[in-house]
Amino acid sequence: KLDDSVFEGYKIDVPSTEIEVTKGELLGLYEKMVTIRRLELACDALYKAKKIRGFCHLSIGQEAVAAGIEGAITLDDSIITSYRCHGFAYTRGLSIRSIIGELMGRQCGASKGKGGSMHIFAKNFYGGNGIVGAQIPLGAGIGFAQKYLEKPTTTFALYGDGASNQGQAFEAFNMAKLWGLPVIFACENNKYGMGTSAERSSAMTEFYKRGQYIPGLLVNGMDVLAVLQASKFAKKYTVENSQPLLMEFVTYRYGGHSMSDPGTTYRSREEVQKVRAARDPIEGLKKHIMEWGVANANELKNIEKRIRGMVDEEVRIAEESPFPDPIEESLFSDVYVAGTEPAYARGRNSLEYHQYK
Amino acid sequence: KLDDSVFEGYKIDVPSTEIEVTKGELLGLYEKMVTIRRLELACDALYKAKKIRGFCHLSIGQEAVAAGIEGAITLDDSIITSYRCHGFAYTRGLSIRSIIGELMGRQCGASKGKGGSMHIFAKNFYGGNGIVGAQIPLGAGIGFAQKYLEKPTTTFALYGDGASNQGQAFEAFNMAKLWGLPVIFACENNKYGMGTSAERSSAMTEFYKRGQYIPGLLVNGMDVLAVLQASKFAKKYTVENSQPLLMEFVTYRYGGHSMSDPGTTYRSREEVQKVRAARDPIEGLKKHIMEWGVANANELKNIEKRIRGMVDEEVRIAEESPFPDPIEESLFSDVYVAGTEPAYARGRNSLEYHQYK
Amino acid sequence: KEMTVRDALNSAMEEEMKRDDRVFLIGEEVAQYNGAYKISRGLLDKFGPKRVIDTPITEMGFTGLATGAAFAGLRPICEFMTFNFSMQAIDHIVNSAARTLYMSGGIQACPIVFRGPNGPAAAVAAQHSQHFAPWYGSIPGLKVVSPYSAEDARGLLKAAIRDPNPVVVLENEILYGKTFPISKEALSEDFVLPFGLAKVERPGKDITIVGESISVVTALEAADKLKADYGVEAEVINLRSIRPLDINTIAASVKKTNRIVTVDQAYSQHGIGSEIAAQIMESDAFDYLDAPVERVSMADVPMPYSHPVEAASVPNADVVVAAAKKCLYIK
Amino acid sequence: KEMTVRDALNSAMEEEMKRDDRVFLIGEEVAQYNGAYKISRGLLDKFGPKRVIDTPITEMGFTGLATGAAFAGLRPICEFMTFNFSMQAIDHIVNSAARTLYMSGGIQACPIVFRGPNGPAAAVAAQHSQHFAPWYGSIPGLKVVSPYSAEDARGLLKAAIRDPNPVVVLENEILYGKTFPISKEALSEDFVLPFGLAKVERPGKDITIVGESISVVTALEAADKLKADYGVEAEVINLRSIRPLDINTIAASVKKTNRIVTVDQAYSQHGIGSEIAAQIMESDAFDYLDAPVERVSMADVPMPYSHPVEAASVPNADVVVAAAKKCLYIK
Ligand SMILES: Cc1ncc(C[n+]2csc(CCOP(=O)(O)OP(=O)(O)O)c2C)c(N)n1
Ligand SMILES: Cc1ncc(C[n+]2csc(CCOP(=O)(O)OP(=O)(O)O)c2C)c(N)n1
Ligand SMILES: [Mg+2]
Ligand SMILES: [Mg+2]
Repeated sequence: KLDDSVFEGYKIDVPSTEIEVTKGELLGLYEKMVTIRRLELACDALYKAKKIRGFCHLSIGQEAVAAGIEGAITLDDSIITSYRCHGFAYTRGLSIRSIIGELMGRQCGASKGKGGSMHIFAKNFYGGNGIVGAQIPLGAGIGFAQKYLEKPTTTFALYGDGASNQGQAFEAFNMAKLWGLPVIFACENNKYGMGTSAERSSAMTEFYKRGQYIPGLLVNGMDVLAVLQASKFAKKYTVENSQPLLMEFVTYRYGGHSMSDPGTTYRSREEVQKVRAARDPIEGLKKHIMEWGVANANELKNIEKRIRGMVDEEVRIAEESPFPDPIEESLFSDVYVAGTEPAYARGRNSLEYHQYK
Repeated sequence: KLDDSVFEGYKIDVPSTEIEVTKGELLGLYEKMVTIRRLELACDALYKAKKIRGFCHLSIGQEAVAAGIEGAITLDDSIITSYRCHGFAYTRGLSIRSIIGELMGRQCGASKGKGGSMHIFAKNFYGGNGIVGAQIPLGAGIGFAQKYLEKPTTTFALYGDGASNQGQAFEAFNMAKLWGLPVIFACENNKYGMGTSAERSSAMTEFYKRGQYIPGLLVNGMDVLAVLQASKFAKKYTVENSQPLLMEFVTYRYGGHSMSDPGTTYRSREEVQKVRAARDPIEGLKKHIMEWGVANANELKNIEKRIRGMVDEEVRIAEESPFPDPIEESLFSDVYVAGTEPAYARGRNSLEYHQYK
Repeated sequence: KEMTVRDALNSAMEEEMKRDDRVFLIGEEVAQYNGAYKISRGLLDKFGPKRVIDTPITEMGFTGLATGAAFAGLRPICEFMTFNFSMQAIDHIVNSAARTLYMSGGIQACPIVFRGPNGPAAAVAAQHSQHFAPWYGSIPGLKVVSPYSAEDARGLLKAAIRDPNPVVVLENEILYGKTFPISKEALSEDFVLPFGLAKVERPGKDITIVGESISVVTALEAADKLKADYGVEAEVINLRSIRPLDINTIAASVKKTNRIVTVDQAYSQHGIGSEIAAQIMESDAFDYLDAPVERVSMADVPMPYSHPVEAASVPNADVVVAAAKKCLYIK
Repeated sequence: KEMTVRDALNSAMEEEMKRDDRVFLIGEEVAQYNGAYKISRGLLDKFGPKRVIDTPITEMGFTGLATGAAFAGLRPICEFMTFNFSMQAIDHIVNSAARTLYMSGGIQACPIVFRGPNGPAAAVAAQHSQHFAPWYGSIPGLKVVSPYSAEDARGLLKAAIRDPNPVVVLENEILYGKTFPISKEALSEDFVLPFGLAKVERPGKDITIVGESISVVTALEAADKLKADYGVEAEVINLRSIRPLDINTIAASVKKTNRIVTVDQAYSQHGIGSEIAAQIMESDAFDYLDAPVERVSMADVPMPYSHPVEAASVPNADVVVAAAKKCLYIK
C-alpha cells in the first residue's frame, strides 16, 4: 500500500495505491538503485581524479525514476532521455564497465568512447541527448515507429523541468495527440534546470498538466514503488488506448548540475540536506524492505557491499581498457554506416586524408 | 448591444456586450473594411494581370479583425502579424499606393519594392512575416520593449490557426507570463492553414485556451463591433495588469491560401458560400448601420463608390511609379544601416563589386 | 521519352514506397493537398494516411519525430515545404540525425531523407530564397545532393531513400515543371545514381563551367553564348553531389580546359564556388590553371523582391559569360 | 597591464550598459548564476533584474523575443550558453534579425548582439563543438566577429553593442580564462575596434599564417616551431572579423611572403580557409603565390569525445607546421 499522496491525476483517474510486489522485485529495485548510486559515485571520483573529462551529469537522488520505470516495462519498450543518462543506460542493460568506459573514453565504452557521458545507447535506449528538449519529439518518433510497426509497446521520453518549456515539447504533444501515439512524456522535475528553479523558468510548474489536452499523472519520484506502479499504469494506458500520457516525477538532484557546478549558489545546503534526510529513495525503500521483513539490515548491507565490490571491479576493468587508436580505428569510422562511406574523408590539412575501404 | 454569443472567456470574465459607438466610428469601421476589401480585390486583379508576382495572401473575409483592432488602439500601440498583412498595413496608416506599389515592386512601395506582399512595415507595425510563427516571440519582444521603456501601450501579435501549433508560440507564452508582458497573442482562426483544417493540425482547436495559464477570450471575428469591444478590453487588460492575454478571432478566408491555391480542394464551395452569405463582416455592419439609422443604403453605396474610386486612383499612381534602379539605388542598399556598411559588397561574380560610400 | 522533374521525384518515391514498407512520407500538405508543389501527387491515394502524413506547421517537431522514427527502424522521407523552413528544424538534422551514428560508436543509424525545394524561386523575397547547400554540405554525417535533370532526380532520390545515412536532397522549385529526356535505364525501378559523382553535361575543351542544380541551366546557356559569340567550347559539369564533392571530375576537366567558372545560387562567402576553388588549388589540376577560378553566385544581399532588382541579384548566363571571358582573357 | 578575455567581455558589457540604458543582457543563467561561464559576473548586482535577464531554456523563443525588442527600440545582448544552441534559434537570427532591414526597405533596423562561446571546447563531444563562423559568415545583413585576445574581445564587443546592425560575436570558451597584455588605450571606455580589420600579431617574411579565434594561439605556436626548427619567419595574422572579411591585410602579407596557411576550428568544406583561398585567388596576391593555399581545419568528422581521438580531430601546431612545410617545400 503506497502513501495516498504519491499520485495526482489530471484528466485521468490515478492508479491504485494498492501495490503487489514480490520480495524478488523489491530486492531487485533496491539493487538497481544502489548500483546506480554507486555508479554515479564512481563517476564522481573518477572525474575528480581527472580520468573523466568534459560534461558529466550525475543522477544521485533521482535513482528511483530509472529503476522504477524499468521495473514496469520490458526491453521491447523504449526509453530516450537527456544527458543525465547513466542510470537509464544501466537499467537498460548496459554493463557498468561499458558506461564508465564510455565516460573515460575507452574502447570498451558503450559508444567506443566517441560519445562520452551524454551519449550512451543500447537496444531500445536512444540516448543520452545533449540538446535540451530534442529527445521529446525524437521520443514521439520512436512511439510513432512502434505504432507503425504495430508493436504493443510504449516509449518513455524523459526530460527535465527546464526542458519542459521547449517549444518542441508542445509540438510533439500536439502530434502525439493528433495521431494517437503511444508515448509517455515524462518530466523528471528535480526542481532546477542548472541554476534556475522551476518557478523562475516555468509560468506553470504543474508539469503533469502541461499537455493540456493530454492526461497527466503526478508521481512522487522519490518513491520507487510509486514510480513502478505509475509506470505500469502508463504503459498499459498508452498501449491499450494508443494515446500519449504526461507524467511528472517529482524528484531531486543532490549534486550540482554538472561537475563544474557546486550546486550551492542557487539553493541552500539545508534544502539539499532536508530532502536527503527525509526523502532519499534508497533509504525509503530500505525502510519498507525491513518493515515488511523482506530482508534485514545486515542482509541489505551485504547487498550493498557486493554491489560496491562489483562496481569497483568494473571500474578497474574499464580503466584497463585501452583508448581507441585514433587514426587506424576510431576517428573516421562511424561517420557513415560502414560500407556506405564516401571514397575518403579529409583530415585537418591536405596531408591528412583517410581512404575508406 | 452585441449578440450574446460573440464572446467566450477562459479564466477571465468576458467584456460587456453593451457597446457604445458613435456614428462616426461606425462609418469609420465600415470604410476601413470596405477599403481593405477593395485593396485586396485590386491585388487579386493585378496578380491576374501579372503585375504582381510571387506570394500574395489576401484577407478577403477577415477584414473585421484588422479594422476592429485598429479602432480599439492608438498608433502608439504595436501590431505584428503574418504574411497576410495588407489589411493591417492599411489600418496602420499606410497609403494604398504604398501597399500596392510594394506588391508591384515599385519605388513607391512601403519597402521600396524590396519586401513584396509579405513584408510591409510602418511605425509600430512590425510586418508582415514570412515564417509561420516567427511573429509570436517577436511580438512578445515588442511588448517587452514597451514595458522596459515604461510605455502604457500594448502589442497585438497575430497568427493563424496553423501557426498556433508552433513551439515558439508556447515559448513566448511562457516568457510573457513569467515576466508580465503586455502582449495580446491573437489567433486569427480562419479554419485552415493552407489546405489543412484546424482539426487536422491542432489537437485542441479552442485556440483561446491554448495559453493554458494565460486567460483567453474567444471573439466572433466576423463581427467588427465584437472585435472592437474585445480589443479595447484586451488593451486595457494587458496594460493595466501588465500581463499577456490570448484572443481567438473566429473568422474565414473566402479565397485560397495564396494566389496559387484555388481554395476549393479541401473545402466545399458551399461552405465558402454559406459563410459569405450568413456572416460577411461588411454586410453585417451594413445591416447594423441601416437598422440603427446611421446611414441609408444609398449613402453607403456612395461611400463604397468613393472608396472604389480612391483605390483605383491609388493603383494608377502605383503603376506609374517606376521600378527601383537595381544597381545604383536598390540592390546593395539597406543590407546594413546606411553609413555602417562594410567597404564593399560582392555581386554575382568577381567583376561585380559595389563600393559603399 | 521525356519526364518532368516533378514526375521523376514522384515516381521515385512511389517506387521506393512500394519496395520497402518502412518508407513513408511526412511533411506539410503532402497528403490531402498532394504537396504544396504537387510532388507527392497521388501518393495518399496509393498508400493511405498511414504512410503519407500531413503534419502541423511545426518543422522542429515533425523533423525530430521523423528522426526518432528513423532511429526506431523506419525510413522516413521528410519533406520541407521549402528548405527555408528547415532552419526551424536544423538542430535535429545536424545534431540528432547527422551526429548520432558517430556519437553512438556506430550503434544507432538514422536512415532518413530530408527533401524539398531549395534556393531562390521567383519573387518570393528574402525569407524564402536561401540556398542551403553550403550549410548542410559542411556537416560530416550528412550526404547532400542537388539534382538538376529528371534522371538526376530519380536516381539521386531513390539512392537517398535506400541509403542508411541521413541524406539531404536539395530540389529546385523552378525545375519541377521542366521536362527532360529520360533514358530507359533511368526509368527502371532499380535505377539509382551513386552519390559523389558529377556528370559532364556538355563536353568542351576551352573552359570548364560547373553548375549546381538550376545553375546547370545557366551554365548551358552560357556555353551556348560562348560558342556563338566567341567560338569557345565550354565543358559543362553538373555537380549533382555536394557532399561528397566530386573534385576528381572537375579537376580532370580543368586539366583539359585550364580554366574554370563555378555557378550556383548560394552566397559566395563560404559557398560552393569557394570550396571548389580551394580544392582545385589543392589538387594536381592547380598547375594546369591558366587563370584564377571564377565564382558566380548570388549577390551578397538578402533576396530582393522587385523584379529588376531580383534579376540583378541572381546569376544568369551573361554573368557567367562575363566571368568566363575574364578567365579566357577575352576583352 | 593584463586582462583575461572573460574580464574583457564582462567590462565591455558593463561599460556599454552604463553608457546606454537601452542595452540589456538576456540569456540562460546570465543573471543569478552569473553566466554559465561567468562572463556576466556581477552584472545582475550592478544593473538589476530589469537589465540582466535569466531566460527559460527556450532559445527560439528568447532569441525571437530579443529580436522583437531590438525592433522596438532596445539594444539586446543575447547570450547563447554556447552557440551550438543557437541552432534552435537560427531562423530568428537569419530570417528575423539579419533580413528585416532589407525587406523593409531600410525602415526596420535591428540593433542586437548575439554572443557566446563557439567551436570546440574540451571533451564535450559532437553536439557541443560546432563552429558557426562559416554559417553566420555567409549571411548578408549580419556582421560576424571572432575575438582572440582581451583587446579584441573588448574592442569588438563594444563595437558590436554600438553597431545598429545585428552582430554575431563568436567567443571561445578555452580563451575565456587566458590572460593577455592590454594597452591603456584598450582600457578606455571609448575603445572600439572597427569591424573588417585583421591584425598582424607577429610579423614575418617567409610565410603567412592566418588564424581565427583560438587558432591564433595555434598559429603562433606553429610560428615558434617554424622559427626554432627551420629558421622560417612566419607572419601571423589574427583574422578578427569573419564578415566582412579583411582580404586586403591577408593579400598584402601574401605578396610579401608568397605562401599562406589558414587555421581555424570549423569544418573545411565551405569553411573559412576555403573562402580565404578563393578570395586570394581572385586578388592580385594570386600571382605572388609560390604554393597553393593550405587550409588547416577540423577533421571531417563529428567531434569525438575520447581524448586521443579528439586530439587527432582538432588542428594543433604540428598540423600547421606540416602544412607550412608543404608550402615551403621543406621535406
Ligand atoms: C538547447 C539547449 N540549451 C541549453 C543547453 C545547456 N543546458 C544543458 S542542461 C541544462 C539545464 C536543463 O535542466 P532540466 O531540463 O531541468 O534537466 P536537469 O539537468 O535538471 O536534469 C541547460 C540549460 C543545452 N544543452 N541545450
Ligand atoms: C515555418 C514555416 N513553415 C511553413 C511555411 C509555409 N506556409 C506559409 S503559410 C502556411 C499556412 C499557415 O496557416 P495559418 O497559420 O492558419 O495562417 P493563414 O494562412 O490561415 O492566415 C504555411 C504552411 C512557412 N511560411 N513557414
Ligand atoms: Mg531539472
Ligand atoms: Mg488559418
